[in-house]
Amino acid sequence: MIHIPDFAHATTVQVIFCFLAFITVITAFLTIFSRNPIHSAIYLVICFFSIAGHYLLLNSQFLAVVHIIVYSGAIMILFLFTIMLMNLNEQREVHRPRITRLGAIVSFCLILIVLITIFINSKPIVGEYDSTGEDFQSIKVLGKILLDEYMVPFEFASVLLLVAMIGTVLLSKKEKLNK
Amino acid sequence: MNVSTILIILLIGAFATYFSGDKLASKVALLFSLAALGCSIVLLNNYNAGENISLINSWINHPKISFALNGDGLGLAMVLLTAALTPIIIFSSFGNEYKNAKGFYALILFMAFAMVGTFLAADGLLYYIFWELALIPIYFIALIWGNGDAEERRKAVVKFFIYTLAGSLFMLTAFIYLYQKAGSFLIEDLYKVNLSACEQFWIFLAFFLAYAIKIPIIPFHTWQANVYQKAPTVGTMLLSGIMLKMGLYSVLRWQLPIAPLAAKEYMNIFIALGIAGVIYGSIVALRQKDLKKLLAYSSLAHVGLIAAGSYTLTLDGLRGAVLQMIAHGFVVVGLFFAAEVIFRRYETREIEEMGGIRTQSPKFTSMFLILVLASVALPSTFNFVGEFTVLYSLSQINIWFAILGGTTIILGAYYMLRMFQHVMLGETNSKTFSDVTLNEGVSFAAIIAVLLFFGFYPKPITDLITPSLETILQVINKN
Amino acid sequence: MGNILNQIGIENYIFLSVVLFCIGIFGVLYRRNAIIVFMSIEIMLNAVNLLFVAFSTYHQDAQGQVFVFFSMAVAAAEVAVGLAILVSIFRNIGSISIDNLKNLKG
Amino acid sequence: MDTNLALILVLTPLLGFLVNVFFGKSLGKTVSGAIGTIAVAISFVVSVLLFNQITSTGKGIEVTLFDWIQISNLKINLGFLLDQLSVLWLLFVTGIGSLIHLYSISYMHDDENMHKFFAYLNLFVFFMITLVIGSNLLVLFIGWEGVGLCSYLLIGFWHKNQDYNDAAKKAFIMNRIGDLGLLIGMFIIGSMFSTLDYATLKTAIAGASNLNLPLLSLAALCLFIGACGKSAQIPLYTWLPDAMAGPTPVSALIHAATMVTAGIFMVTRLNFVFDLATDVQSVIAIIGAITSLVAATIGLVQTDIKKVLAYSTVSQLGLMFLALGFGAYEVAVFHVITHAFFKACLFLGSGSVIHGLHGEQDMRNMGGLRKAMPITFWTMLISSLAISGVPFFSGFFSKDEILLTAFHHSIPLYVVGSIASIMTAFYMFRLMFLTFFKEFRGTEEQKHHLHESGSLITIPLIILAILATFGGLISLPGNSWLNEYLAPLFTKVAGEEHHLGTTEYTLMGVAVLGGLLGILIAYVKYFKQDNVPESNENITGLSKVLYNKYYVDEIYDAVFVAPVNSLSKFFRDYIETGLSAAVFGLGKIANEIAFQGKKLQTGSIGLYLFVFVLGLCAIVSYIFLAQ
Repeated sequence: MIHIPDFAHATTVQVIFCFLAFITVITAFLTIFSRNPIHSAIYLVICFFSIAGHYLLLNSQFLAVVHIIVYSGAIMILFLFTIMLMNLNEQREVHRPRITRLGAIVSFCLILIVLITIFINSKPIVGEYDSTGEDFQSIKVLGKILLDEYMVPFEFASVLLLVAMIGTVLLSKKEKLNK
Repeated sequence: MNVSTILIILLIGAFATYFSGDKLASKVALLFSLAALGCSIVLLNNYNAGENISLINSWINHPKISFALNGDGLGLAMVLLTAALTPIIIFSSFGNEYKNAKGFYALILFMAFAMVGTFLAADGLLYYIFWELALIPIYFIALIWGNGDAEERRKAVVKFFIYTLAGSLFMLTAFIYLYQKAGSFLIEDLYKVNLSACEQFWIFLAFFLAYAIKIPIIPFHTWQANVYQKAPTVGTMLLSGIMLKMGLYSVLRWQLPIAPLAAKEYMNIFIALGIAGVIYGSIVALRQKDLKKLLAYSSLAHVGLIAAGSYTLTLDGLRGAVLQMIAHGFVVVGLFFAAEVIFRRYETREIEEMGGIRTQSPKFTSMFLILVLASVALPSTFNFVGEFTVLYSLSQINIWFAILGGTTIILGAYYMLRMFQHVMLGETNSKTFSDVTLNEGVSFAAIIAVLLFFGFYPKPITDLITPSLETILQVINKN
Repeated sequence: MGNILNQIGIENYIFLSVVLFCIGIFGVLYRRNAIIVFMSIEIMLNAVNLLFVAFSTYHQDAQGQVFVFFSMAVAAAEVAVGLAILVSIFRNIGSISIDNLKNLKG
Repeated sequence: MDTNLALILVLTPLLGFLVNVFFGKSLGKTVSGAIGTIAVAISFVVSVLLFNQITSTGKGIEVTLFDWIQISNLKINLGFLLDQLSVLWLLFVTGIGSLIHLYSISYMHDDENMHKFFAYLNLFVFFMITLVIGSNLLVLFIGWEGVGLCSYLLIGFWHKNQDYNDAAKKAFIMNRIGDLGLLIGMFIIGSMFSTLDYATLKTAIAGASNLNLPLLSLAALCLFIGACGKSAQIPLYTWLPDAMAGPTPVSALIHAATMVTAGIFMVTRLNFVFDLATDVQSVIAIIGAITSLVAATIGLVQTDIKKVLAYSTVSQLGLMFLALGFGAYEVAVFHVITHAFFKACLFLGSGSVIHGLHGEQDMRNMGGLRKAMPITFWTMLISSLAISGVPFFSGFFSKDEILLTAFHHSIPLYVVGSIASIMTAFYMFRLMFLTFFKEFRGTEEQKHHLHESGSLITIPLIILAILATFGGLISLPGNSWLNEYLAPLFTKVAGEEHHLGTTEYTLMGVAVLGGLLGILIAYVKYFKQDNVPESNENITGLSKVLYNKYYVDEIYDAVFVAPVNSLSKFFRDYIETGLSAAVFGLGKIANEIAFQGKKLQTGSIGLYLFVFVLGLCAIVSYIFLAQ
C-alpha cells in the first residue's frame, strides 16, 4: 500500500520533495550536532526554509510566507541575539557523560521504531486522493475562516502574544539591586 | 415551616456571632442557639401534628444531587439533642475567657449547623458534605483553643482530622458506587438499589470504616482519648455529646438499610466488636490518671454498647441505641462540664491532685454524683432505659452478648465510683474549692432534669422515634 | 487543480514528520545547552505543523492550516518567554547548561 | 383512693428527702430529723391502713401509673402491687424505719451533716418501698438499685475516711454483680413469657404447656445470683461486714433489718418460678446452709462489736435461704420478720454502747457496761436470747421452723444449720459477756463519761425488745396466723403443715439444748474464766484464719481485682500505645514512601525526558500494538 517513489521515473514534484526532505533532515541533524550554537542556529534557519519549501509544495503559500516571517525571521533572530548576548561558543559546552548520549540514542531509535511500526501496523487506507477542486487554501479563504469561525481564538492569540511580550519585558528587565 | 429553618438560624447565628465582636459573641451565640432550640420544638409540634416538614429541592442536575432534608422522628430526635445541648454547652463556657471569642462561638454554632445538617440530610452527597463540614470547626476549636503543649496538641488534632477524613473517603467511594447503580443520591433511591451480597459487603465495610472511626469502635479509637484531653472542654462536649452520635445515627440511617444483607450476615462480628469496646473501654478507664481521658474511655465503653445495640437489627436494639445515644449525650456533656468546673478551680485534670472536694462543695458533689450514677445507668435515670433496652435486645440475639455487655454495669460502676472517690471524697483538700456559680448550676440542673424526667417517662421520645425506626427495619427486612 | 499528494503520497510526509519529531526528541535528550534544547523543541513543533498542512491538503480542508497558524503564534510567544527566562537564568548563574538547573530536585 | 394511698405511701419519704436535701441545712438538725421521721411514720400509718384493707378483703391492690419502658414484646408499666407479701414487708420496713429514724435524731445529733443523713435515710425508705410494692420486676429493680445507692451513700457517710469510701464502693460493686444476674434473669423471663409483671407471669407460668425448664432454671439461677448480691450470700457476702463502716442506725436499718432481706423478698415474690426450678432450689439451700455456717465461724472470733453482728446477720440470712431452698417461703418470711426485730434491736443497742463510749467499737476495750447502761443491757439481752433460740422468744419459733423444715428435707443441711445456730448462741453471749459484764477495760476518761443514752435512743430499743420477745406469736407452731395470711401467694398446697409429733418436740428440745450449750460455753469461757480475746498480733492458728475471714477478701483481690487492674495497666501502657503506634505507623509508611519517592526526583531534566519518552513509547505501543 505504501507508495514508494519510483526514482527512475520520478516526476519533478517527487524530486523536489526528496530534495527538500533530505535538506530538512540533514539540517535538523546538524542543528543538534554542531558544537557551536551559532552554527546550530544557521542550520536551523536552513531547516525552516526547507519546511517552508514543503509548504509551498503543498500549495499553501500563505503559511509558507508566515512561516518564513515568524520562524526564520522573528524566532531565529531571537535565537541568534540570545546566543550572541550570552557569548556562547563551543568551549563553553560541557562534555556530556556517555550514558546520556546512550540514553538519547536509545530513545531516538525507540520512538522512531515505535512510531513507524505503529504507522505501518495500523494499515492506513490511503485511497485515491480526492480533489474537490474548490479553493480551500488561498489567503482569502483562510482569512474568512480565521475571522469568521475562529474569531475568538484569533483574538486570544493576540492577547497571548501581548501577554508574552509583557512577560518577556518583565523577565528580561534587570532587577534593581538593594531596593 | 420546614426543617431548613433551623439550619438557616444556626448559619445566620454563626455569622452574626462572628460579626458581633468579642464581647457580645457568647451572648449572641446563646441567643441563636436558644432560637434554634425553640425552632426545633416548634418543628416537633408541627411534626406531631402531622405536618410535612421535609424539604426536597433539586440542587445540581448532573450528577443528580438534591438539597433534600428529611424531617422524620429519628432525625428530629437527634436535632433536638443537638439543639438542646448546644445552648447548654455555650452556656457552660460562660465561666471561661477565650481569646478571639467571636471566632470561637461562631465555630460552635457553625458546627451545630453542620451536625444538624448531617442529621437531616436525605441525600447522600449533601449528607457527606455536612458530615465533613462538621469536622472543620472542631479541628480549629481543638487546635486553637485547646490546652496542653501546642506541639502535642497539634499532633493529636491533626491525627484526628486525617484519621476521620480518611475514613470518610471510603464512605464517599461507597456513595459514588451507589450513585452509579441508583442514578441518584436520594436516600429513597439508595434504599431501593438492589445489590449483590458481595457489593453489599464492600459498601457495608466502607461505611463501617467511616463510622467506626467517628463513633469510635475499637480498634479505631486511638484518636479519641488524646483529642478529648487536648481539646477545650467545649470542644470535648461537642465531640462526645453530639459528634460521635453522628456516627451512630448514620449507622442506623445509612449503613444498615443500604446494605442489609451484609448487616445480617456479619451481625455477630460487629456486635462482638461493640461489646469488646465495652469491656476494653471500661478496663482501660480504670487506670487513667487524667480525668478527661477517663471520661473519654468511659464514652468508648458506652458507645460500644450503643453500636452493639444498633447492629442487632431488632426494633429493641435500634430503639435502645437511640435512647442511649440521647441519654449518653446529656450525661457525657455533664461529666465533661464537671471536669471543667474542677479545672476552673484547681487548674488540673490529674485525678491524683484532686480529692476532698465534697466537704467544700456539697452542691457540686450532689450534681456530679447524680451524673456519675446516670452514667452507670442507675434505674430511674434516662441511661437505664436505654441500656436496659439495648441489653435486652442483645439477650435476644445471644444471652452471652447480654452477659458480656452487661459487665458494663459492674465495670462502669467500678471505674466511675473509683474516680468519684478519688476526685470528690476523702480528707478536705488544702486548695479551696468555691461552690458552683449560678451559671454552672443552671447548666447542671438542666442536664439532670432531662436525665431524670426521661428516666421515668421516656414515652415521648420512644413514640417519636419508633415509627422511623420501624420504617428503617422494613427497608432492612424487605428481602 | 489536482492534488499534489497524488504524486508524493501522504505516507512520505508522515515519515518525514516522524523523523523530524524524533530528531527533536533526540536533540532535547542529547544536548545540554538550553538554547539547543529550545531549537529541538522548535523542530518538533515544525514536524507537527508539517503534518497538519499535509493532512489539510489531504482532506482539502483549510482548518488544518488555521491550526498551524495558531501553533505558530503560540510558538512565537513561547520562544519569546522561554528565551527571556534563559537570559535571566544566564544572568543569575552564568550558565545555561540544563545540568545546572536542578533546583527542582526532590 | 388506692392510687392515692399508694402514692402517699411512696412519695412521702421522697418528699422528706427533697425537703431535707434542699432546706435541711437551714431548718436545723432537730427539725430535719423530725421531718425525716414523720415522713416515714406517715408511710407506716398508710401501711397499716393498707394492711387492714387487705386482711379484710383478702385481695391485693394493683395500681398502674403509666407506661414506662416499651420493648417490642413486653410493655413495662410503672405500677404497684399491694398484696399480702408487700404489705407485710411494708409494715416492718416503715415500722422499724420510723423507730430507727427516731433513734437517729439523738444518735446523729453531733454530726454536722445530720440533714443529709436523714435525707439519705428517707431516700432509702422511698426506694425500699418501691422495691417492695413494684408490680413488676423492673420496678423492683428501680428500688433494688436505689437501695444499693443509698447503702453506698450511707456506708460512705463519713466520706473523709477513704477506708469507709472503699467499703461503700465495694458494697455497691458487689451488689452490681448481683444486679447483672438479676438483669439477665429478667431478660430470660421476659423473652420466655413476654412479661415481667408478677401477676401476668404467674398466670403465664401456670397456663404454659411444655415449659422450657432448663432455661427457666437458668433464669432462676440468675435471679438467685441477684439475691446473693443483695442478701450477702456466698460468694457475694464480703461487702456486708465492711458495710459496718456506716453509722450504726444505717447498719440496723439497711444492713440488718430491711435491705438485705430484699433477696428473700424477691425469691418469695417469684416463688412460682423457683418452685419449678428444683435444681436451683437445692443450690439455694446448700448455699444458704454454707453461708450460715461460714459466717457463724467467722463471727466466733471477731472483736469488733458491729462485725460480730454483721456476721451474725449473714449467718441468719443464710438460714433464711436454707428455708427458701426447701420451698418453705412462709418460714423464711417469718424469720425475716423476727430477725428484723431482734437484729435491729441488737444493732441499735450496740450503737447505744458505741455512742456511750464515744466511738469505741472493739469489745476488748469494753466490759462492765451493765450498770452504766441498764436499758441497753436488758434490751440487748432479750434480743440475744431471741437470736439464740431460747424458748418463747421470737427467734425460737422462727429458727426452729427452719431447722424443722431442713430436717424433713435433708439431714446434712439440718446438721449444718444446727451447728450454725449453736455457734450463734455462743458468739452472741460472748458479745454480751465481753460488753456488759466484769470490769470496764477502756480508758479512764471513757469510764468517766459512761452513761445511759437518752430517751430517743432507749424508746426504740424498748419497743424493739418487746417485739423481739413477742414477735413469735404471729406464727405459732400448729396455729400459724402468718401461714394463713400468706397462703394466697403460694401455688403449693399447704400439705406439709407440720403435725406436732414426737420428732418435732425432740428436734425442738435438741435446738434448745444446743442454744443453751452455746450460751454455757460462752459463760464458762468469758465469765467464769474471764478470758479476753487476744490482741491482733497474738491470734494464731485456726482463729487467725477465722479472724481474717478465711482470707476471702484477699483471695477476691488476688483473683478478680488485681488481674483487672493489671490488665487495665497493660491495656493502657501497651495495647493503647500499640494501637496508636499502628495508626501513626500508617502515616509513617506514607511518609517513608514519599521520602523514597523523592529520590526519583533528581531534578535532571534529561532523565525526566528519557523516562517520559520511555513511558510514551510504552503507552503508545500498548494502545496501538497490543491488540
